[in-house]
Amino acid sequence: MITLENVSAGFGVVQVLHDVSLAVPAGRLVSVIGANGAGKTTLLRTISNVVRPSAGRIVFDGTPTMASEPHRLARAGLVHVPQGRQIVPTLSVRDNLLIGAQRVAGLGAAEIETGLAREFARFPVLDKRQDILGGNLSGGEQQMLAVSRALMMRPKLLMLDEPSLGLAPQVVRTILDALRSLADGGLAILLVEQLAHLALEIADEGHVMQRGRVVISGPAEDLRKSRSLIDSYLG
Amino acid sequence: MSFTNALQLLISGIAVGAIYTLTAKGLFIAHLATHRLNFGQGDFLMVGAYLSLGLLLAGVPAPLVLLAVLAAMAILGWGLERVAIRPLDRAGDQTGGYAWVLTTAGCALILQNVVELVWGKSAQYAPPIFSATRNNVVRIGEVGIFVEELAIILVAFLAVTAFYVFLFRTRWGKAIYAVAFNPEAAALLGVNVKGTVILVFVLASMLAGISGFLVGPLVSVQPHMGLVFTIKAFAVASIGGFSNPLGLLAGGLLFGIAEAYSNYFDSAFGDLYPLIAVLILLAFRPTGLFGTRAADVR
Amino acid sequence: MKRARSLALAAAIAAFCTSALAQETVKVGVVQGLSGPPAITDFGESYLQGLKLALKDHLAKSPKTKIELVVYDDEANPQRAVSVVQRLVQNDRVPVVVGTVSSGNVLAFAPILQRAGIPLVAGPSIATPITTQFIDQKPSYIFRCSMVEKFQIEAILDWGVKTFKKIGLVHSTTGYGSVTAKEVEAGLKARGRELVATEAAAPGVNDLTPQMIKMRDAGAELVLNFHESFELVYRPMARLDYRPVIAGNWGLSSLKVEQIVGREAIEGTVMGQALDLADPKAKAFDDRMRKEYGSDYRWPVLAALGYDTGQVVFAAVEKVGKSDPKAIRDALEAIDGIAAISATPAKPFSPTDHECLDKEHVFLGVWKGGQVVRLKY
Amino acid sequence: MSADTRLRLVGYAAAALLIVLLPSLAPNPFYVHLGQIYAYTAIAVIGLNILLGLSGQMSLGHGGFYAIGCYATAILATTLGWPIGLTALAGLLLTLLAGLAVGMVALRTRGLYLAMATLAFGFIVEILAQRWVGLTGGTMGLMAIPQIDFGNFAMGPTYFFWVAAGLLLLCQIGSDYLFGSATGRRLRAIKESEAFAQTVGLNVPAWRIGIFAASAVFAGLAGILFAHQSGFVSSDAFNIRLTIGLLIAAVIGGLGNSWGPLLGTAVLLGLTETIASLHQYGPMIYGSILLAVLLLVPEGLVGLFRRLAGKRRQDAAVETAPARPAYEIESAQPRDLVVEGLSKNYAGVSALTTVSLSIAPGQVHALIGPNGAGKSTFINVVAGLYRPSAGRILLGGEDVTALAAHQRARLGLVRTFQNLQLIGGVDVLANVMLGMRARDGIVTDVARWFTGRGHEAGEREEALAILELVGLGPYAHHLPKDLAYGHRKLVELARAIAQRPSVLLLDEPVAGLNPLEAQAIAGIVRRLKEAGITVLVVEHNMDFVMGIADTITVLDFGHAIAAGLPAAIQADPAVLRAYLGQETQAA
Repeated sequence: MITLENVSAGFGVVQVLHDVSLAVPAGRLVSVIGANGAGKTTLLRTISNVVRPSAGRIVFDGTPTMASEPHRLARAGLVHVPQGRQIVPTLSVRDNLLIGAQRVAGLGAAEIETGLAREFARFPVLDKRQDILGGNLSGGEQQMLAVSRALMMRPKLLMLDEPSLGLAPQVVRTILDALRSLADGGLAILLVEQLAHLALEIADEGHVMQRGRVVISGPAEDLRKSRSLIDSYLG
Repeated sequence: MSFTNALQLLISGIAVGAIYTLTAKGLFIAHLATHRLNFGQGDFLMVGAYLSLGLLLAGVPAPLVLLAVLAAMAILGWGLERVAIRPLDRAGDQTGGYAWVLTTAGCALILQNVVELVWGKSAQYAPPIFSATRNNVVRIGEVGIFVEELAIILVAFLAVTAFYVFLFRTRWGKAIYAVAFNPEAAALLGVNVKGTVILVFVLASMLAGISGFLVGPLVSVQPHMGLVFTIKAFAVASIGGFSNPLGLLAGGLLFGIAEAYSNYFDSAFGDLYPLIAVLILLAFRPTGLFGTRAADVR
Repeated sequence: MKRARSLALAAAIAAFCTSALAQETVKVGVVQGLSGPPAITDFGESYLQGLKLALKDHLAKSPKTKIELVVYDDEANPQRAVSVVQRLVQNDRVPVVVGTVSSGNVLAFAPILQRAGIPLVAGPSIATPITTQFIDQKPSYIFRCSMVEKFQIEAILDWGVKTFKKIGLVHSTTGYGSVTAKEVEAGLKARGRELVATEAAAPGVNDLTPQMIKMRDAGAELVLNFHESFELVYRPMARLDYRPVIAGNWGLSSLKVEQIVGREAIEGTVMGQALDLADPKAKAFDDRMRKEYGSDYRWPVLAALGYDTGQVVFAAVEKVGKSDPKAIRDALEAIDGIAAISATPAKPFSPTDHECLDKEHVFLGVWKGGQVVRLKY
Repeated sequence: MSADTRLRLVGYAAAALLIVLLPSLAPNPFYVHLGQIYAYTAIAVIGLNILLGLSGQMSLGHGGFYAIGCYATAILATTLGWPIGLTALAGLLLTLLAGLAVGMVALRTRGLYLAMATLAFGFIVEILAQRWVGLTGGTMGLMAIPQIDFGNFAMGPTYFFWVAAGLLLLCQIGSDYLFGSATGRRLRAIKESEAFAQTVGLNVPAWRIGIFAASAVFAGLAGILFAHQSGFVSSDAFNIRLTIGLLIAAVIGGLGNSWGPLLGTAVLLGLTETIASLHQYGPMIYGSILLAVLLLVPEGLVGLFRRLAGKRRQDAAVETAPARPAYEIESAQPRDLVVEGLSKNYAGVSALTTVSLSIAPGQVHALIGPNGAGKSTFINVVAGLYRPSAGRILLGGEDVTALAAHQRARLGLVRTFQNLQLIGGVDVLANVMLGMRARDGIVTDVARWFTGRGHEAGEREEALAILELVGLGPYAHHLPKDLAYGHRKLVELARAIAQRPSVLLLDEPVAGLNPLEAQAIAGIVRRLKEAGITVLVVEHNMDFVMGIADTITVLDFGHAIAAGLPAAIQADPAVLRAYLGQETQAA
């Protein structure tokens, strides 16, 4: 669904990403792990074109992303759930779910209703809190809402930046399970996560980043086995 | 005070209050989305008033005038965003976060000057919009109401209603809230952030345009009339709460009516009391009568 | 900035050298309210229009002394006015100054000019003490070509108490308005009468309905209007079904007021006046001004006064022939034979009288058929 | 003495020389007159710059303070005939009072409400000046205000210039100190995060009111000087254009920069004089230049000069201090933390219900529970950010329930935030230094700053050592926003350590860190404990919690559902159900 070829990016004079190449095919869950400051968040922001790459090529669904604004990419199915969930606190749960969905071309009112029903079934806690303002939800509920909100946009590629941040273990589990079954349903998922072992547990494939470069790549299973090697890059 | 007089003042208070509300809405929506606003909102109103005055005098029918004014104000709003608001993002916080006061005030100064050069510095009245003469009065008992006033109240309420529908019932309304919260996150949800910001400034400018169109026959139009409207719109928005659009309507009417009555009771300091009241209100309810202070969640 | 200043300085020096060699150009400093509230700019610009026309006429007579106006805007702000006058005196070195609208501004800078020994012809400010506070100083450098508010009030009150039983007053809350209100009250008291209602209004106010309700309820037949936005009192009349006679200062004779209020509504309005358009000389001037300034022309009496001020000042400069403040002052005091458009006499000043228009020159005008003519009563 | 300091001192000397010589250098007295206007206007702009640039409060009503100072001295001097020194003092006092009063309103309002409140204040003063004719003379003004000429009429303007410009120089030195010292840094902290400022022991309301009042006094001083320069005051001088003019000067010069006001005022004044004869296009020229400056040179003229001189600060280079001794966490005075029956209700919803816990000195206690269980509320109430609905908080046996957050911080109760509260305008090092209490008295600090002798050198060293301890040494000169989330959390921890806490509240210290990074933090927490610091930690990372906690309390729906030793908690069925789920061991 997405391919990165030798992508470099940064802010001003500081280069954060060096020569990154990776691919996420449909139906695969790819996880990126690494120490703080390794450039994982920048990687996702570069794919969304919030940060413009300085070199390399990113192709999403057969089209280069360079020329597209972030909101156009999002409407085209490249959906990025940013760090910290970013639920609009002044809108209700329902309205939060609608922000993105109403902007996807060709999505009619009926389809949106179906989508809402699907998401409320996925996370029943949201159904009960439909009219609560986003700002009044707990951290876990907010993260579920963020995932649902992204799914309302009919993504082809779903990118998540540290969905576990600040969440209780039980909630982390719920969300990761949901991601796994989404990938099994054919969605391409790119997951950035600090909790390396949890991420690798559900991923098909993993990449380890260090100082802006991908240093190890491989099937998640293999990476899980070489834990000490990975740890050496996490410190 | 006799009942008739009370009623008479109430009506003129409501008419002026309706104008304040419309003007304040422009401040509100721009602030909602960008935490900035047009400090020259009153001057935009002034430009709207002059445009309608010029077109009406040239014999253009009123509905066409309104359309033309709205179109012109939309362009002006777009220009304002382009010249005075968007470049501030590039500047970051170097200008202290209040640079919009000065950039928009700078634009207002330029507009004042242009209006002076085109229409002169003297005060003028716009010709009547909805009736044959400016002095067309409807009498209810002993209370005289200008037909113009009634029309202004009516149009203002229609505009307010349309505004609410827009804000709460359309996807654009949600986009505005999303951009207000976090522009980058909004973009990741497919919201066209630049477009939304332009939209709110165009809307704000159009609201000022409607106010200007309506206010023309009610007051004397002059190039420096803007500041007073800006200040009063600010006051109205503070009563209503910048976070609560329904409060604005209440705030606007309250302020207009309070002004009418306070002018009756003490005409020398009539305009002072409502302002002092607002200041005291802010001291005790720092986010206005209807504003809600967001819980400090950490 | 620094560069601009040094350039300006160089230019000033160069100008000084050349003028010393050739025929001397005398600079006449003008401070005028040219921006700010419309009431101020209407006064300021009209006066300046007359002044400029006078200069044109003066130069057309090919005088031996060249005259140049140095015009600054005081923005209706005394701080600015003082600064501008300092600049005229110390930087531009003008030997005579004309201006300005706001009496407060004149009061602020008149002492500076008196001390510096540079004559000031004040106008169109109207506060009473502007000339009187200096007249005892020998010599006084402060003159005025404008109308004294007090004279207008006296004329209106004389007529008012004869014609009406109940008189009300609407005044603005500015210094001008409140000082006037006091003078009106005192004047009525001296005539054994009292106001039936006194109401004030802020300068930026839009609607005088509350004030006019009070006037109507008090039964005022004559409403004295001393608010800078002259048109405001007329607006609520239709809705209140109340049509008193309006009278006020010369401001009410502005063509702009007529335009806003409408010919019908303003018919019968009375004001202090110093220009009678029935006079052929005034009429001819009025026509010239219309031709010269078109729709920018808005205030016959102010323009006429500006014109007469110009005549007086330029004649004095011509007589002296050089940039000599003291000599110009003396010439101003002695000048005679002015063919004034307004009611200004041929010899406007004397050592004890520094006002162009004295009490006997002020009369009442009334709007009649789209023109202000002398009120006969 | 550093190069910067030397430059500054030379600058002051040059300025003093210029002030002395200007009257004899000026081509004509008009320039002295301009110099006078420049001096007092710049004083007002300096005040505004401090307010906007340092404390981030807005004022659209500074013309009001200017007017109050002006009228106070004018009225006292003309009607009561007091000597100028006394009237000026009275004027300053009155603006101080007005500043305190408006500052109180300003304290409670933010952003646009603050803009509105100050705008209304300015407008009200303008209205009163205009209409309280009996007192102010309205537009007809007050005349014959004595001028500062020390009896020598001819030399009057020169004397006045020396007085005004001398005061300006003093104000400028004061402003330089504020911007260059720890005080300025603290004000920046208040500007960006009040929660942070309270946490490092700053009395935020007092500072905010204080800076507002100080700024008002500057404006008042300008007004006082104006009154005695002009000799005549009338209400027309004090409209909104005065305030806007001051704002323009402040912004054009460069907000938040000590030298900005001097440049900005010069430009404003130059502009006004240049366009004086172009009155027809005045507003347009004014507006266009305002726009052009703000948009092309948003950092103001000071920034432009820096840019042109290529002197943009590039000290991002890592300081390679030769082998700094490793930071020794200082043993604080050991205090225990006891919380008794704490409850907190928000609008009828109870977030905490009678939660009690007690932590012995030098113990680590963990608070765990599902999201929304009330853990952050608990920390906020203990730290003093929220008032409890019921219950008591005891710190070392002392009841602190009634104390404000900054007072608790001064008693050694220190916290970190889950949602980071770092100061974005200054680098990581300065963020850490903000945690430190001032070492020197104000006099010593001023003296050291003035001469540049080791000003804050000790503090810098210590802060760098703490940064190295938490592994952030290389990032000391980065801005917080350039750091990854986990690293920003560590800056919070470093700042907390710099505060030398007795009791430390850590809110999710390892969120956003990977397991190895978390282990490093666990090591630091152990060292804190060894130093006798009492630690309360909220965290979801169970490996981390189990590794450091001596005791644990579990919260669910605001109730403490379990408390005890880690092993017992891990086996508690209620805890498993509510929180850990089946993933007890793995998480």
